[in-house]
Amino acid sequence: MQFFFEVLIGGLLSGVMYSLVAIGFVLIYKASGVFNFAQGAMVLFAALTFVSILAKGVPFWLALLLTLAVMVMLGLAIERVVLRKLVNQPPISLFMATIGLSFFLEGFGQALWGTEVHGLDLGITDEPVGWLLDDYNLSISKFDLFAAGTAGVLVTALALFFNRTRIGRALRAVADDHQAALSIGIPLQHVWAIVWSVAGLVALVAGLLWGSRLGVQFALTLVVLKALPVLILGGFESIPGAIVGGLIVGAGEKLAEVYIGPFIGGGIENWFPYVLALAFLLVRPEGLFGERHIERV
Amino acid sequence: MGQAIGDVLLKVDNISLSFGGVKALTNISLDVRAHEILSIIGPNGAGKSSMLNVINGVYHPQQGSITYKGKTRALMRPHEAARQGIARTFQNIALFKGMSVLDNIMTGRNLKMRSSFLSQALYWGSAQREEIAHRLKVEEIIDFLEIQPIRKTPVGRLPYGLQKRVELGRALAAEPEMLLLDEPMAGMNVEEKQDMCRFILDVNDEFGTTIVLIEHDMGVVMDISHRVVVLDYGKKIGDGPPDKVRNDPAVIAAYLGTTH
Amino acid sequence: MGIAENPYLLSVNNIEVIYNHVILVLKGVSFDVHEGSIVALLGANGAGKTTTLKAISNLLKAERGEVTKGSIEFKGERVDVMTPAQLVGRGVIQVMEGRHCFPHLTVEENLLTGAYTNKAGRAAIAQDLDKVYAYFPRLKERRKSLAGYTSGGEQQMTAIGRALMARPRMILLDEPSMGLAPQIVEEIFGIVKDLNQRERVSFLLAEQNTMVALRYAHYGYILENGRVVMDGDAAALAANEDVKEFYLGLAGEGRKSFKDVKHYRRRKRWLA
Amino acid sequence: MIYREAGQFKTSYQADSAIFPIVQDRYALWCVMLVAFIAVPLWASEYLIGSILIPFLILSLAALGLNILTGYAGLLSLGSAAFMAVGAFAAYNFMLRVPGMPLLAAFMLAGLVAALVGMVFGLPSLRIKGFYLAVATLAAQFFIEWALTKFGWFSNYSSSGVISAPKMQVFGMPIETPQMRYLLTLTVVVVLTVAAKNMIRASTGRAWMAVRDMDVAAEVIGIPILRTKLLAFAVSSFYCGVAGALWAFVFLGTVEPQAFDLRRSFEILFMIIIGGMGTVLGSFLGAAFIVLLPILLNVMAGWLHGAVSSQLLSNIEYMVFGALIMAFLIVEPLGLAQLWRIAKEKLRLWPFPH
Amino acid sequence: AGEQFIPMPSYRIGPYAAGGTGVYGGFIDYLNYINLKEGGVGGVKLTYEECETEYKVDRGVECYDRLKGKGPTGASMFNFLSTGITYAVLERAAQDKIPIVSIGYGRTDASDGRVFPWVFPLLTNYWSQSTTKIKFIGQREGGMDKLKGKKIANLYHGSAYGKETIPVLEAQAKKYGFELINIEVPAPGNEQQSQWLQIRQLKPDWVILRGWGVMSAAAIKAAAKVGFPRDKMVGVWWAGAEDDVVPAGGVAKGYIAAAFAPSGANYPVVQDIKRVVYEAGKGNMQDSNRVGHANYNRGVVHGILNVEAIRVAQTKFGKKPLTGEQVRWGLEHLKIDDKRLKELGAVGLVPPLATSCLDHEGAGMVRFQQWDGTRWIPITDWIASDKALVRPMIEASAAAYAKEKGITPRDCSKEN
Ligand SMILES: Nc1ncnc2c1ncn2[C@@H]1O[C@H](COP(=O)(O)OP(=O)(O)OP(=O)(O)O)[C@@H](O)[C@H]1O
Ligand SMILES: Nc1ncnc2c1ncn2[C@@H]1O[C@H](COP(=O)(O)OP(=O)(O)OP(=O)(O)O)[C@@H](O)[C@H]1O
Ligand SMILES: CC(C)C[C@H](N)C(=O)O
Ligand SMILES: [Mg+2]
Ligand SMILES: [Mg+2]
Repeated sequence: MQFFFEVLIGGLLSGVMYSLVAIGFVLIYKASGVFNFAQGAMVLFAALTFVSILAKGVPFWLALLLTLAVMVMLGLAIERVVLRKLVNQPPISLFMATIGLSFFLEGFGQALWGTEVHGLDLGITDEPVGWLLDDYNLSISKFDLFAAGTAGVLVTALALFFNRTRIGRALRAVADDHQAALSIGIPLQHVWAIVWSVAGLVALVAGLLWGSRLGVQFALTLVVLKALPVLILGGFESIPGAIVGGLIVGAGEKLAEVYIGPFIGGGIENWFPYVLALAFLLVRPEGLFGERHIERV
Repeated sequence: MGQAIGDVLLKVDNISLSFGGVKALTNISLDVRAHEILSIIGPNGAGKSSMLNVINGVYHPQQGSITYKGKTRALMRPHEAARQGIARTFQNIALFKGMSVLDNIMTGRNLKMRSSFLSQALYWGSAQREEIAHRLKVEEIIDFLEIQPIRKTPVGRLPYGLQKRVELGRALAAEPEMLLLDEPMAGMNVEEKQDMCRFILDVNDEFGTTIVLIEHDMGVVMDISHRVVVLDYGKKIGDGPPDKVRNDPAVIAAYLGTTH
Repeated sequence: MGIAENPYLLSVNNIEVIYNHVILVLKGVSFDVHEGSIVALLGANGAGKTTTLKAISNLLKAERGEVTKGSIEFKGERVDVMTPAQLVGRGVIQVMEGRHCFPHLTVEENLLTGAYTNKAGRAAIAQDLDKVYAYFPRLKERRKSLAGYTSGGEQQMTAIGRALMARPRMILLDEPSMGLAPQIVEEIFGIVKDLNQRERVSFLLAEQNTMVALRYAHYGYILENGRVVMDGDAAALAANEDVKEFYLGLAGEGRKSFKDVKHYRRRKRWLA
Repeated sequence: MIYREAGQFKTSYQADSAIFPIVQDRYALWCVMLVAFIAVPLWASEYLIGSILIPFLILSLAALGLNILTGYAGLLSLGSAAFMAVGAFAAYNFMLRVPGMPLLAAFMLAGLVAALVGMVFGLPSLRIKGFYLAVATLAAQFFIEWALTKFGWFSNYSSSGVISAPKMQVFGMPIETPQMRYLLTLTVVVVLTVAAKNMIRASTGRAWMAVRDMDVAAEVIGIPILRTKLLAFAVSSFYCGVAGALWAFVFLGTVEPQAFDLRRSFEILFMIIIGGMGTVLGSFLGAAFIVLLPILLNVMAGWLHGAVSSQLLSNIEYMVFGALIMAFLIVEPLGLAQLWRIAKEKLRLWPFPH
Repeated sequence: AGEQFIPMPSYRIGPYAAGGTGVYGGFIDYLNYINLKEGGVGGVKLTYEECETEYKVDRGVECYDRLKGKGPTGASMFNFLSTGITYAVLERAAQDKIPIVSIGYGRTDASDGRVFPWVFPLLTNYWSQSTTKIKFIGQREGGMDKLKGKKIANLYHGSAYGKETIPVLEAQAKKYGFELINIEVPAPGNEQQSQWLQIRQLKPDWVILRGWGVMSAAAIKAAAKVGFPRDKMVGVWWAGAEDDVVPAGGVAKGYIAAAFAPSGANYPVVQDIKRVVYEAGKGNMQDSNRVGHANYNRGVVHGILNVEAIRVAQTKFGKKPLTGEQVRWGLEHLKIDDKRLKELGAVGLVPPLATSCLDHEGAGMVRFQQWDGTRWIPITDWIASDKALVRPMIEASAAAYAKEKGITPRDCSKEN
């Protein structure tokens, strides 16, 4: 039983790590109806920028600030150079543009900062919480708890920002119909610039946490694969959905790997979350908290 | 008039339909007779479009029954309705945007096409013959609707009015027995409305197609329908020949305002 | 009334519009809207009315359309350098053809998005909302429904109401009457007149319902095939024989029944 | 005014529904075919044939398959590489386990197996739409990759998981030289492309497009939605399957499941978006863009050899590639095929501006 | 006189760029070093051209075709640093008569030179290396007999590469009586929570890490998280570079990995490269701090073996640009003993080796090194593989291949 809880809690906590990446997707999807393929590249780019600035001897907080500034500038540049020209185009075209963007960022980041792999130490050890381990023999990582806390704060802040300000409503309007949003004076360019900057911030947070776990290296872009089922399960438009989806995916895949895996040969974590998400979708085709697809004639 | 108005072709009985708290239709009964032109009128949100959606199975009423060609059922299914000869156009144009006018109208005939997809892949024998036979039929419709010059244009580029015409063409391609038209003349000027009326009358006249029409232009409704049904807030408040309906005080109060 | 002496609010000078680099739609269109006037833009399907309005509101770019010649000025300022949002900021708003509500927002949220540029504060916005509900009681009943699930007419009302929420100085109305029940059409034009007279809002309206449009407009232009073929005071246009026949459906004495239209008709004189 | 259709009158609907109704297009196509079937094998270098044209053709075929599903039937798929894998491993096992199995028959059967698998994963498409549907196909992607690695039977218990193609022959002709391999690929691709064109212009294709553009309306017209979607999945997977078999047998000669990973699926998706969704030509143009451009950039980078550090150069290649994708989309969001169409339209009007 | 062309199908972008830039950097530096110091090999200047493969098989094949004909005599030999590409060009290379050198990876049964005359998995193949890991563990436990009853977990990458050593480990488990637990990590391996919870549950004595890319660092991190001692983890050489442990940070201290070319900048040859190449400003590494790192040294070893093969071949064919076929002879007659290693300044960096028609592996030896938190420290001398176990398996596999492909193996007694 103790092992079960360990797996369950561990799973829930790693799920939160997936959510951190998924939130970045949600933001951009909410604001433009576009699936941002470049989110992984942004995570890499942010982390790479941060460690490289740090390596130049800049103090931690200043480096964080500088990186944030870089991400905001990146968001502005993306809006200006790419998105602005693609208003009102089919989502698939915008999707493709983000693919181009991801190639560009991957090349740019590594051209700028090099290909070597960096370690990143945030000062929080990835070790079990002592008293839990001693008293209950439960191995729960401090780092995971920290990550969960960070994700919680991020989600709350974003949810407040988007639900309490008129920007939130404007975002949903933009995602529904670019042209109509333009027609009533929603400045699409500002909205997009803001959202991409915030997505850059989220990428930075995800990049720091994942980077300190995996090291800052190209493989950071691959964490996206873990975020996709989360996104689908939670619903593309919902920030809380990203969290709940993450918890379900995290717990589900770990339990499955440990308890089902041995019977079919193990290593099922790659496809299991997708099958899980698929099962959910058959019941709710728009994910847990996603918007209903309106189809009328 | 070409064909005399016949027996009841479609009968809806005591239909109720609601969405969450919104009652779109409440206890509606009405019948449609073969070869007639029946108009449904009523204020916005009265449930007119919903009625059409119930008839051809897009909406499933919570209560009531539908009798079509003598067969009674609780609800219709869209493809079944199509197979039984019910075709329609939509209030918000529902053309296939990525396809040309010709292809859109050709899809109207898909139901009648038989060749297997393998023979289509080879484009050999029956597939080719069938394609050409149906194309001939579609060209007749194109001629009838006077849209020859735009045959190959993608429908997304067409002005609104022409799109409505193409949609009518697609419905006609199925050679329906019953045609449901949802505001076919919205957004048209008088001249274009005249054209549309002519098409509707001709179809009714030559092929004896039964027509159920939703329209807000009272001039059109009163001129071309045999019978008018009035809905208000999901209830039926009037049913009869145009002249009777036009002077019905309840209808005037709810919808017409002044007599037209 | 002397509207013709008012200064120009909007002037469109000889514009040409091309879609997708190849499709030439407007072939030199010019007209003016005086401050405080209602101008009707009439014409058959595909004449270019919508294109003209979008050229003004700068929504054309989003459709890969481009004004390749001529100029558009609003209060003497060139419009082509402005974004649609800036134009809305200057009081020009367009109600797009074909409703274009935000389907996943409720009716009320749709209306509130219209107030995005309105800096007047919450109370003022609430007041405006009440005003719109007073114009369209039907919307008040349906305010909690997702716009995507409302009827065609309800969506049209939402779209118009949404534009009013921006407190515009000039409204570009594209086919406002489409899909609306007759008494609502009258009401909408009543609102137009009301706003025009009381708040001096100017209107440029593209409308197929010529009869109603000419009843309320001061001045009208008729567009055919991307060109202005006729213009004049509304009353004068309404009296024109051709307009009577082709746009009002009146032939000689009174209205001709839709049942009796001939299969072969006389072609428009100016097209011959 | 070289390119125009004036004066070309069609006297039958058959002529009008031909694949290329305009004469100049037909001539151009015949020229391309002549070059492809005769000039290339005679004169092109082995490098061009063996490592540029063959993979280009095979990926075009896969892109065509995906285009049928995504471009024509509107069903987004991120699992096309998995279906290629199914095709490759199915062909391998047919050749291995059925004595005397003819190569082309093995390819066909491999395609059919892939089609079957595709249909299974296509079932959820009735309920799940858009980007959400991508999940079903991602499940296919990861599950198939996993299964092929997991169960040794598929690779005949090869210790490295890599399968390698047997000696190939078609109608008694050995397929060994790059030229022969090229001609085999070309023939398969041309035949399947013509078949695709035929399906698309017939009722099947119209049903797909109708479902894509508005499935509620399609249903009202009487198009059976599920059957249409499943057929799209089947045909698409068939094409991908055959492409996978060609990839394993004719191009590489060996293959492992990882060759058909998610990256490959994305690559194929990029091809159809860049090339143009819902156009056959787009599949080829897109494949050319995605396959050839990086190679071209790499060759060009080679000229700078020594001047710039090779690491920087590789990264710049990537950046340029990404930037070009974005640039093309900004110029024409509907893809290269649309760009081509517009160019033709301009040419038709030329020398008059409009 | 003349130029000897060595193609460089490198990968400097993508998930594995860190390895690619290090190895090809060291490789290219060594070639330049020979050119600068000796004016080439026997007066023949070494030239190269890079081609970006992105570690993709199809791009690799394209690079092969693009580069195979360059230089006056064509490509001398190909080093792809990718098993997948090596497989894909196997038959082409035999046809084109160009040797494929795969140091430490590639097709294991190609060690049997009778069936695979054109392929050279030099130094060690995967199976040999796997046996040395068990030998190493035995050493640590104080004798192979102490392995009895021990539990060894094999944590492997969820790919064919990862699974490849399972049969060998199973054979050894039987032979030595230890319990083998196979645990798969789904690719790419950035999440290993459940695997390590299982390990915590099962409490193995040792964990063999058959990692690749990001999986290795993630494994070390996860081990720390569940408190599994890092000095009981033995990685494959692909999991034994700085780039594999640095990302794990401090917790990687104590982790052990195999190496056919250990890390360290103190080998005379590396020092010499620094002096000759870098001081002349001709270094290939963007970051010269990485000179002497594991990946870099692997590249230097590639350079040494490639150059030695050419040198040997020149003794037979003369000091002129050689064809691939001639270089192949050199590869098959490599004899690098301690004396030669000393001359090369590579004692301890490269194991002594001798290739032959029968044996294309040549050595089969690896060393083990341990991460001390900042550097890799060699902790063993060269450990030989269990040839008696591996060789028959190789021959069986090669024979099966020969049968499938209809190849008649060479008769090595007739070769000179
Ligand atoms: N799918 C649906 N979900 C929720 N409510 C719906 C749905 N369809 C229709 N309604 C509601 O039912 C009522 C009737 O709608 P319907 O579309 O039938 O009206 P209508 O008479 O066609 O009006 P109009 O003339 O404006 O088109 C409306 O209030 C509408 O909001
Ligand atoms: N996005 C577009 N791309 C290409 N052509 C277009 C586009 N939008 C409109 N057109 C073409 O421009 C012409 C004018 O269209 P417009 O919509 O301006 O006409 P309209 O007068 O508003 O007609 P309606 O009364 O039907 O609304 C039409 O022929 C139409 O086909
Ligand atoms: C706007 C909607 C009420 C239109 C409806 N979908 C129809 O039947 O045409
Ligand atoms: Mg309606
Ligand atoms: Mg219009």
